Amino acid sequence: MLLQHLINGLSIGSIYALIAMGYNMVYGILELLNFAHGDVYAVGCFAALGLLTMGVHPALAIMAGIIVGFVINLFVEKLAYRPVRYSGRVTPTITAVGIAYIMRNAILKIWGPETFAFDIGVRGSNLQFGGIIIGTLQIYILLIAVSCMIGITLYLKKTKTGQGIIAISQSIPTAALMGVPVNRTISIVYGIGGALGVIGGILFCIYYDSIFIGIGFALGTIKAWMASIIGGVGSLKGAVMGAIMLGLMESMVSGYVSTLYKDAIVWLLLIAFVLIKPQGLFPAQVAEKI
Amino acid sequence: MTELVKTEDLSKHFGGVKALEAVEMTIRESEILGVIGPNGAGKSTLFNVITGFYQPTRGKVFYNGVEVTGHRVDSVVDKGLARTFQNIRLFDQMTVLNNVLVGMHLQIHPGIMETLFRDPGKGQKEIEARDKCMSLLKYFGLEKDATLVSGNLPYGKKRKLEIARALASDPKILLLDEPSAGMNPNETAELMQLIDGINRKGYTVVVIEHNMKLIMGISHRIVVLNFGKKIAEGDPAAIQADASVIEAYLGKEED
Amino acid sequence: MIFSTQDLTVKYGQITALRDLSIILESGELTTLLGANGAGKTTLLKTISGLLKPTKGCITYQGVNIEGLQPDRIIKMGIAHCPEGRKALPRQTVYENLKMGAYIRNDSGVEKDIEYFFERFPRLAERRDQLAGHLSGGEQQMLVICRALMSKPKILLLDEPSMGLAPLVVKEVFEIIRQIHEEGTTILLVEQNAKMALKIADKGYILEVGKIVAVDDAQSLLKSKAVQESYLGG
Amino acid sequence: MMNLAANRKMITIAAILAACALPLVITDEYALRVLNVFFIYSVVALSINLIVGFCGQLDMGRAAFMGLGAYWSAILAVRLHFPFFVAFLTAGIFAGLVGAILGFLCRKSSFDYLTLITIGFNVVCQVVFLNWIPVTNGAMGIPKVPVPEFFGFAFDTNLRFYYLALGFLVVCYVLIERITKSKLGRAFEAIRDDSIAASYSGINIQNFKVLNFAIGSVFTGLAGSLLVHYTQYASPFNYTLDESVYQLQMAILGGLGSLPGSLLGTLILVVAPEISRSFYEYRLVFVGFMMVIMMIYWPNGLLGKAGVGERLIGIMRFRKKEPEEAGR
Repeated sequence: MLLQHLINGLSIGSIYALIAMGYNMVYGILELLNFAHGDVYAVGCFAALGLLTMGVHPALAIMAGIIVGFVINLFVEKLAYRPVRYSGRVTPTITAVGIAYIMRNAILKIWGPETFAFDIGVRGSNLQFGGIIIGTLQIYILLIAVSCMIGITLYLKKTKTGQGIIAISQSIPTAALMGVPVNRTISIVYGIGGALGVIGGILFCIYYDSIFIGIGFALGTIKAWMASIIGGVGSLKGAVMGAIMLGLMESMVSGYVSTLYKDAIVWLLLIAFVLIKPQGLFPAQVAEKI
Repeated sequence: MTELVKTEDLSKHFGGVKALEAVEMTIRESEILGVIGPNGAGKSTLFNVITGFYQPTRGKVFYNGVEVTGHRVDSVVDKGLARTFQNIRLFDQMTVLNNVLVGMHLQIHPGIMETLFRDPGKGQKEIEARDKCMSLLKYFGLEKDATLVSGNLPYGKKRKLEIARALASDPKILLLDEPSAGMNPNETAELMQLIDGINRKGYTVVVIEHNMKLIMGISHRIVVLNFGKKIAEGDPAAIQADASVIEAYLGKEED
Repeated sequence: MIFSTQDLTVKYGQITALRDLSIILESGELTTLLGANGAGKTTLLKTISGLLKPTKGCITYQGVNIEGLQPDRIIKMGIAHCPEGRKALPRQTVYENLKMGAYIRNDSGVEKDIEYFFERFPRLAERRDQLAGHLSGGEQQMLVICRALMSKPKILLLDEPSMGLAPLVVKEVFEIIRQIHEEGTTILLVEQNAKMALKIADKGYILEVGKIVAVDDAQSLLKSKAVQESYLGG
Repeated sequence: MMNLAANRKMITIAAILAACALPLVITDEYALRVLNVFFIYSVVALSINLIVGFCGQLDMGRAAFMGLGAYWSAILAVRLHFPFFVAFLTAGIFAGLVGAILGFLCRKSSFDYLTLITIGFNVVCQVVFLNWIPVTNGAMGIPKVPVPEFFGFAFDTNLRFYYLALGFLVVCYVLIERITKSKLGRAFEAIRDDSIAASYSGINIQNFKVLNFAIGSVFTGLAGSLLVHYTQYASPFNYTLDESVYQLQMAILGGLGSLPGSLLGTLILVVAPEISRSFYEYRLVFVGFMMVIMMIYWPNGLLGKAGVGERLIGIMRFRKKEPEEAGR
């Protein structure tokens, strides 16, 4: 039974990891508490749903959804975040809250609050080992999540733009002096963050066979935050580790304690966590200068 | 002379960087002590460790013989210390008067009754504090600006206000961190007079400075830091003649 | 004359950091900029490299006005700025830092140039795959200078390369600067270490509170009492 | 100076008198009801202003504290049959205590963590309200909460309640204003503007942050309690994160740091949905757009001091990047 929960936790955790990675890429670069992360990518997921119901091939629909997530985040950054980029902490955060509400209510206006089936026609079979059931779907999810993570890591490590992103996250002026086009690169980061979110979101929909408004904020942004609290805000490695731990924690809580209070208990655990380890497991070292 | 502050083997390392290494120094009552050294010599770090903002890696800090190593900043401040900052740190959205009143934080004890049941600013303690702050502002020539938002003041006045705020807590020791940064020679001359005047009122003053005219002109005693270590200590004349100091500033004379 | 500023004024909010500043750099010369803290030296470099926008005045480089351009445009034109305070990118390796220096280049010679610097500074080669944040101060400074050179600049702006370095390391860094100068790069050097700077410079400007108070060839400045006074209070 | 202060007092008294006389003009029950709700929400907006505007702590979970006050009061009054004023006052104390505890947990946390935790706390409270059926009655909520009653006098009409709510607002406003203008308020503002300089002025930052959070929560809890006794129904769906965000916008619209601004912002956001059905339908979208547009072009709100928003920038500047640079 424990092993079963571990496996379930791992697959849901790896979905959270994708979402949290997208979130933390943006956070790492601008330290913006991005309230809108989930709601932006939810638009991408719903766009994919829209295309699916119109009979578009699932692969194309998902691709289109990812592109929508990319493009929307690109524009949101340019129109809403860039003007307040250097306005401290409160102002951009509130801007992000605003964006979240615009996006969420746009979805509500178009699709409404109902839960829709999200059927891409892939129904995995179940593999059984002893008493443990592993869905092939779970394996696919794990594979996709892992390959996305590897892809992003390679992108950051090996490409020029990737290195530019890492440079910007350390110091915008220094990166600018190297010739990194700051505005364009930050746009790209936002775009990637949105696209990663859509991938995570769609996997989520496939996993649960359904899609509803909550995949944005309640199941997206909040989980990304939780993962960041555990792992350390702004660290990619922390985000992935935190997300997987979160997945396991949730799976354990709903398996052994209570499904009803799952969210509440997880939050309480997190608050306790913050009390004990306020900077997360993989803190970014910052020395304040005065 | 009484030693107000004494450090023993004070060291602060950041990762592998030894910002301070085994510094032993004293601040004596009613002196003006200058602290000089090239950029990165550890002057500001010294201030930060003495005031509790950083925990020292090693060593101890004593105030009047009482150890305060590891105490929080506000409790160290409570021992009779106030400071200004290299990059001015005012409460930008508050009025000039309120900035100084915040400086008096530890002196005003209005009590809950006065806070909740008297008209704002009409309590006895509040009126006394206000009067004291206004006379302080007057001393600095800022009384006309009392109701302005401090963020809108010109640079020179900001510097003065920061000193006024520090003095409002009636400290025994006033630490000034590069007070003349960004000032022109006239303003610097004015500042020298001001520091001298403050010292004559009985305050002990510690000044970190790059401006040698200022430091040599007003200090009674100078401590020189380089690479986190104290390399010299003495009166201005002795420091000016000290070979290691000249080297630290102008670079070694090639032979 | 490869580069000049005319009547450059820069303000930070209400503070005027530079006031009607005009300087000229001759091709291949090493010019040094001296002055106390807060005199505006760093501000001038930041304005040239595009990090700050001037309120007034112009900057001319090879006959073109470049004031107000974004930093990535300016470095592409051949002006590299090596900022103060050893701004290595601490979470990237030495190799990655050097590669970042060549961000604007698309030619195939990048790897060769990195190897060239490694050969020239074996200390960096030894630390090739270490994070730059783990290097000592002197090594970081060396790295930052090399990184700036990786863009193959025509003009190199150096901001206090000796800041906070041990005397021996300072000597080493100045030796590097001298070599770069000899190879024909135009250099604008900001320094607190006045004597050392003047020794390797061709020309020096002295700044006080945003204004130029003296300009002369380096040898005459070195002999002048004024320099000594402005630094040690005479 | 004296003149201005005297005038201000006159204006305040005149405004209160006018508010007292207003029911002579407005006799419509519906309008009175809207005004009553406005008075109560004003206190919530004021408490948000005290926390976000004066102390720079971005609290996004105010509705949870309203809910705590409301449920406490409702349970005490309905199940345990306590008189109104006991339920009401202890609701404030309860919310304040929870606020103090939460503030204490976050006392060392950075800006981000505090914001996250207030959101998380809101989620936790909602789940508890909804699922702790033996106590909160779950999704059904707690109906038949008694109307406020003092010594046999029941505030059982909209008109009667009008004066109770108005009195409540006036008292809270005066208290909050006095706090903001005392040593306490100055300490809050000092922490907001520059916490390092504040600690060097002898302010114990952690304690004052906890205190700020606790005081704000007392007022929120009281407002929650009064509202639940007015509507006579505690519903778990009234204390969501959306509600918190809507309340936050009340304080932002009027201007963070301006107490009269909080009243104006609340008035607009309480009345607008009542006037226009479509505003109600799209209210969260409007709030979204308002937040974005205001933050970019108008960060100091309607009544904020000129330029305050611009300097809100100073609250917590990014330390690792210099804004003058590269930001252009």
